[in-house]
Amino acid sequence: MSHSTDFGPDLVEVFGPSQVDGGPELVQLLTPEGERVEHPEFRYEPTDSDGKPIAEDEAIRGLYRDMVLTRRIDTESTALQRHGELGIWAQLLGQEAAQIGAGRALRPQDYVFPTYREHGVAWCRGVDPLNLLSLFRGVDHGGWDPSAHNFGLYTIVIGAQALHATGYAMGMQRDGVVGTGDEARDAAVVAHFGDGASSQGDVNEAFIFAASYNAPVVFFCQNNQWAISEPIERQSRIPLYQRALGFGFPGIRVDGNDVLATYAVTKAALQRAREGQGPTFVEAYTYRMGAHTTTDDPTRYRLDHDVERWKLRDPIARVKAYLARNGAASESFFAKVANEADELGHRLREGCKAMPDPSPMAMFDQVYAEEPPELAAQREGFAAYLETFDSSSVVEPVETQGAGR
Amino acid sequence: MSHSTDFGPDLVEVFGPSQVDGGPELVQLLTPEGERVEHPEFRYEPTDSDGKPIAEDEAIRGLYRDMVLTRRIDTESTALQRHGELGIWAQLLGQEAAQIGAGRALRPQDYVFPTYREHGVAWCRGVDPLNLLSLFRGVDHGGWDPSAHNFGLYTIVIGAQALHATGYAMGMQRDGVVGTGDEARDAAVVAHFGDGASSQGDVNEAFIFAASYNAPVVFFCQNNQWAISEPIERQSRIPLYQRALGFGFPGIRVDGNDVLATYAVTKAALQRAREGQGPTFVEAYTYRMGAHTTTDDPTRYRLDHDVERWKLRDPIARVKAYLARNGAASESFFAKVANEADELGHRLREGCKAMPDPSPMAMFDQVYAEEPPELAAQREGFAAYLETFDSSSVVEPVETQGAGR
Amino acid sequence: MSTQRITLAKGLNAGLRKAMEDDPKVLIMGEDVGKLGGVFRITDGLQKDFGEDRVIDSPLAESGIVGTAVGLALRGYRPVVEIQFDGFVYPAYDQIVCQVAKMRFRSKGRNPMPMVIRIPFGGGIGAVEHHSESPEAQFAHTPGLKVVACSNPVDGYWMIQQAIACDDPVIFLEPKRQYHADKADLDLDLAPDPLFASRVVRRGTDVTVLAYGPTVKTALRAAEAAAGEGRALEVIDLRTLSPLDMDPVFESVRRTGRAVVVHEAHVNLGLGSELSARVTEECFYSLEAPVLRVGGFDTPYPASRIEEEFLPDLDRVLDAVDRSLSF
Amino acid sequence: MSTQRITLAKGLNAGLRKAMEDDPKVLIMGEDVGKLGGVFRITDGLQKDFGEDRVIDSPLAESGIVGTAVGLALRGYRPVVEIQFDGFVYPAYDQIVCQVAKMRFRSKGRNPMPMVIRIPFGGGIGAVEHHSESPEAQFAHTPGLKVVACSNPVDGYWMIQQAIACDDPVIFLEPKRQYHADKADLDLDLAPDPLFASRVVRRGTDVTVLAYGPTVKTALRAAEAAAGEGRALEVIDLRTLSPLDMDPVFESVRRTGRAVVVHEAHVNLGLGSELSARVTEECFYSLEAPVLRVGGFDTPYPASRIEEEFLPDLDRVLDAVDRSLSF
Ligand SMILES: Cc1ncc(C[n+]2csc(CCOP(=O)(O)OP(=O)(O)O)c2C)c(N)n1
Ligand SMILES: Cc1ncc(C[n+]2csc(CCOP(=O)(O)OP(=O)(O)O)c2C)c(N)n1
Ligand SMILES: [Mg+2]
Ligand SMILES: [Mg+2]
Repeated sequence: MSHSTDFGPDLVEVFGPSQVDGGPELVQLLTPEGERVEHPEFRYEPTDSDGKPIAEDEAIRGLYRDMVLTRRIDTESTALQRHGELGIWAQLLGQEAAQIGAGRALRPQDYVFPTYREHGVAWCRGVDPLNLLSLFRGVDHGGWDPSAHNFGLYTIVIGAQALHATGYAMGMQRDGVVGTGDEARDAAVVAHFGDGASSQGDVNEAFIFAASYNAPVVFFCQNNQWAISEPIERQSRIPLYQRALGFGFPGIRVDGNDVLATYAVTKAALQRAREGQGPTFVEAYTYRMGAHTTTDDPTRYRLDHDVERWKLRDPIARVKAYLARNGAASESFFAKVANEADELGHRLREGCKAMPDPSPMAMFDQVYAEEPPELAAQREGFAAYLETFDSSSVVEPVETQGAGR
Repeated sequence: MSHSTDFGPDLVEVFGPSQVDGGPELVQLLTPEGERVEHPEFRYEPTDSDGKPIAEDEAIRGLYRDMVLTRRIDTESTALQRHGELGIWAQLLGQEAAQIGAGRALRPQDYVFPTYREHGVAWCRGVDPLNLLSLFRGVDHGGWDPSAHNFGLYTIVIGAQALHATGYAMGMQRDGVVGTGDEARDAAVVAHFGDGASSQGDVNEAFIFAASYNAPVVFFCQNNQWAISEPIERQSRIPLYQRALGFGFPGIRVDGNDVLATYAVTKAALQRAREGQGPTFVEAYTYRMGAHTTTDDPTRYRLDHDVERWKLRDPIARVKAYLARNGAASESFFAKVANEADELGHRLREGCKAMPDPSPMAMFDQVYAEEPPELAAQREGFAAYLETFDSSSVVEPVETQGAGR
Repeated sequence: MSTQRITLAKGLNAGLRKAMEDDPKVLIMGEDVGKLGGVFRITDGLQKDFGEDRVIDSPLAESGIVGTAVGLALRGYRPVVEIQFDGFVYPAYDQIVCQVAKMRFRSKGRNPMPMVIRIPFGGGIGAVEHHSESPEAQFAHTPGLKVVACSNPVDGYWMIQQAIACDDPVIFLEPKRQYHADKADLDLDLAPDPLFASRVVRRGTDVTVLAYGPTVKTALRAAEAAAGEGRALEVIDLRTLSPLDMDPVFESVRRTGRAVVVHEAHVNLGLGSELSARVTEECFYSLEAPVLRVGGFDTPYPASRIEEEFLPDLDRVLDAVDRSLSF
Repeated sequence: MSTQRITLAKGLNAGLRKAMEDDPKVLIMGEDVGKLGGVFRITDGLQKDFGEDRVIDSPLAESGIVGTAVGLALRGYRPVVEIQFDGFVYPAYDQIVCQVAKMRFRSKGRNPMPMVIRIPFGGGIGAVEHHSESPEAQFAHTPGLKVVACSNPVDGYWMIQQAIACDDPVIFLEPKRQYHADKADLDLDLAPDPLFASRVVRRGTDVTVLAYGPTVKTALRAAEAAAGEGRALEVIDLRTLSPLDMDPVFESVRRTGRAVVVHEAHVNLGLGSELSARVTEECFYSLEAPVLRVGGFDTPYPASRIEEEFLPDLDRVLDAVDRSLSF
């Protein structure tokens, strides 16, 4: 045999301990200690959602507030699940910066395809958190109007939405809202998914379609290191952002616990897409601090020690440290935000408990635009059947005192 | 906005005219003119199937013979289809070197998962070409015994076999026949597929599983530039071999019309797999000289001019030129091979025409290991039903005079 | 004169063209639908006339095609997806069953999913494996989808337009064996039947034969042959498989007292089982015999040299008619 | 004493363990089946005891799992695949329907496909979308696959072992709502029923109720309630959905003259349609009423707050029994 078996690097070991802190390629603008750092390619240059520059500290205070409120949505919902008010809840603890950074980089005309965990992005898009709760409570499959917020419904089948996002972006191309040079018009799409999802055929096909048509879509992957109990190493043996290279578009790994960096990188990727330069893969390197969902028990498969280490990289703490250390926010600002969070918590608790159950008859609604006679007959038959019981308590929406079904 | 939108190369244009001859990364050991060239990493070092070195010219004569006979299988089958003896035929014209190079690099213990076009590999594995014809004639779904040849059945659903190959390779790992250092024992798998197939979720998932488990599988992609009417640019905007980089294993582009280079590269990749170093992606850069199948009309979608240019890169002509120019084969050798090809052609024609139709009752066979009573009843019912006709002409296998059904 | 003699392939092609002219939001997507015009040439010439943005050659990935079509539909387009052969729809199954079918429901009507998924289906063309399947039952079982099958050139022309105009996702089955077979007169002045309606295509009094797609022709030929023996079969072209349009069926069976269903799909859990169940529920006291089913056997589709034995043919239909009459 | 009181989850876990002990070729594959023991803990402890080579945590890709399982089966292994929830089997649909189901047939028996695909199925656990589906009809329609559903802990223990020992691919449906519900006595000295056999679980004379998986319990509770009103329902646990074991069903319906089928899957083209068709074909003159079907409505599975209204319950079964008796 010739020497030629060693024609490639042995990549099995590439994904090793060096990756624990994200590796050298990690884009970071704010350290875990709350210190601003420079990056040769990305700068934090905040704008409002129409692209007008805003003052840095004001913007960072806004991001802080977003993250605190998002975390409150999360902890409150977790508590509501514990109290039997929600059937399940998918926690985002630890991923606030990734989501707020990505969410605040959007323009109104952009469109977002979330997974089931993008509560922070939903927040940025103006979706009432109660609309998220209704899904996890089992009241509906998603309560908001996607086109009112340019924020699609949560998608539970892993990876399916990556293709929807790509198709939607192809639609934008056909609508002539890509690469026109008109900032108020040019639009792009963000597809959210997780590290586990990167293994699904659909996600990889989305890369292919997006590359083939040069579609204006940002693939925003929150690598929170876990797909339920499976570590990222099961899905990829090299840093995940490099997946994009195989499909011919750029991939970037950003510190997903750094809201400034995530904002900057996502914004650049979106801008690139809007300008007609095609797709980008953004790997937001972060950590799922909580369980997969409220029904999961992560102590079965991961070490406390890991979680503890990631606590030191908390996305909110570092922004607070920055704001405090630089006198960019006063105590009263922090108190006000804390207060707001309490109010939000209260609203969620009350709103959730007061949420009426749907009418059983709702299951017959919107199956079709044009209801077939056979389904109409089932609807009528069931209504008549319900009539044979005490109809007042079943057919009409009722307020319940808990989700203890 | 910062400068950061240009954080990646604009890759849209990467796959451009520079790729027409395979680009600089193409591994080549024999030029279209039949001249041997050196490559820094790969050398042509022929061995027999047990790994024992054999004389170069003898080996190259063998490859020449393989390619000529494979081409004859192809042209003869195309003719048989034209005469109504086959329902359809998938032509390999132009891909002989890719297939023979890959096929001859195998050891007996290796296993191959083909598409529907790997007639040359089948040849190397000792599959009787008549067994291929029975499939395209509609007599069965594949007539050979996969385990007798370590050559799986043709797979028609694009890409499905890439996963089978990966799973089979995982089985080899579990059987302890990978990386033992025993050359006679260590084994690997080859998964064949086309450029179009590279877009299927299954193929990309196969990359993921193979990388994740470091499975001993060589992904051998014949990039013949076309997926029916769609050019490679629709599937990838960068050279296809680079796909592997995104999954963390090596990719190599080899001149698929150069049998020596294909042999050398495949062998190295197989060796790497057998030694436990995991998967490799080999892109055999070639061209589908014929139609997609005999029912296709390529004049609808491609230029004669392209085909003409590729004729100059004919895989057989260059080996013949090499052998002749260097006195490595005599006129009588070429005549003998031509003669063998004629004999093979004759055998195929006669064998195909003499092929009996299956009994209609065969459709009830081997649906299950344990036939359920309801299927047994259908079988019996149908047999009885056939009895009501002139049973002699229907139930028993009959020889037919053409495929004109 | 508005009458032309056309094949099914031509009818579909003309219908697609008309739909694209009528509505700029209509897109065609699929493998080889562009320059090649599809392997069956159903989209012939459309890319040339409507451009690559509206007739989209896709990468070779069915889930990708349907999944991006979902996105396009969310953006307000009306994608018409071509699946190259019945046997290749399965990689897209998840997108069809979990996304296309449920999008409207899940979104409380806010995200309609007007999409047509065209599938050349059925056997009899001497093809290799996976090119002759009949997957309709799997889609008909899925709420949120509508499933129709055309059987002739005129229906092909109208039904494809109606399907595209429909705001619900429609699985549109085309009997590939008929594409280039019989011609029929398309008279543009004749108003078409509604899309979701079955149609009595031959009147009769003895046995009701239910068919769709490729087996309508088989049923009609059987009726012809039976007539020679003095038996009057009524043949119904179901046309819509989900929802089923049962009223004409019930009406017929109440008259004949007997029904035979003919499809190429496997008998077990094929459309015939649902038709049998419903006819029995509704016409219990009218039935002189159980509904009998003639279909593909419960084996994988066999090699093409024996496919005609697998497929229901005139003789097997007549055999079932006999069994029904002598029950 | 060889008797233990176990849940369905425990029965399956013990059965899997036994199968792995008995045959070193048995492998378990799926998402989270290793350290976590599966989201329902059915594979709890198995990776610890049999190692990572035999209990394989897979990348998050169902087609990949089943597709590599095909390869492992070709190499002589007996993979037992866990699909995490019913609604996530569809990405693997192509591999199951086109490869797993057809491999033996295509290869003339040379490539057997001994594989078990375990699917927790059905609703009633208050879950979000896609976690409560009943996809059995789609698999039962596919020749080459066998489909079974267990309904109780003892069957769970035996049936999973029998399915693994079976040389045909088996879709193995587990009523997830029962996993941790009722316990039952597993007596290892009692020989199990064969895998492909239905079983009369309650004797009765008035109406035959056919159920499987989660609805067996519903049917038994309905029978209990009906008994209070003086009606004797016979309940059959079908256990095997493909092939169906019809003889006990025919025998029963010939006695009762009436049948009601109960499943969670959508009524349209659900198992009930096939059962209705066959019972009517076979017991035509014994039937006093058409076979009635109680199932999930022909709507997508609704939000969990109203899922109990979607699912057949005791009242709807009794309602159908009433309608059958008063037909
Ligand atoms: C097709 C499919 N398979 C399996 C599941 C079950 N499941 C839900 S979440 C999850 C893990 C997802 O991991 P990742 O993509 O990393 O996202 P994360 O949950 O970490 O945000 C799995 C396996 C699913 N929802 N869809
Ligand atoms: C899943 C699937 N979709 C579509 C087809 C129809 N089809 C057969 S071959 C082919 C093109 C394949 O192209 P490529 O992978 O490049 O292989 P080649 O034919 O060029 O060898 C297509 C689309 C198929 N067989 N399977
Ligand atoms: Mg994750
Ligand atoms: Mg090709």
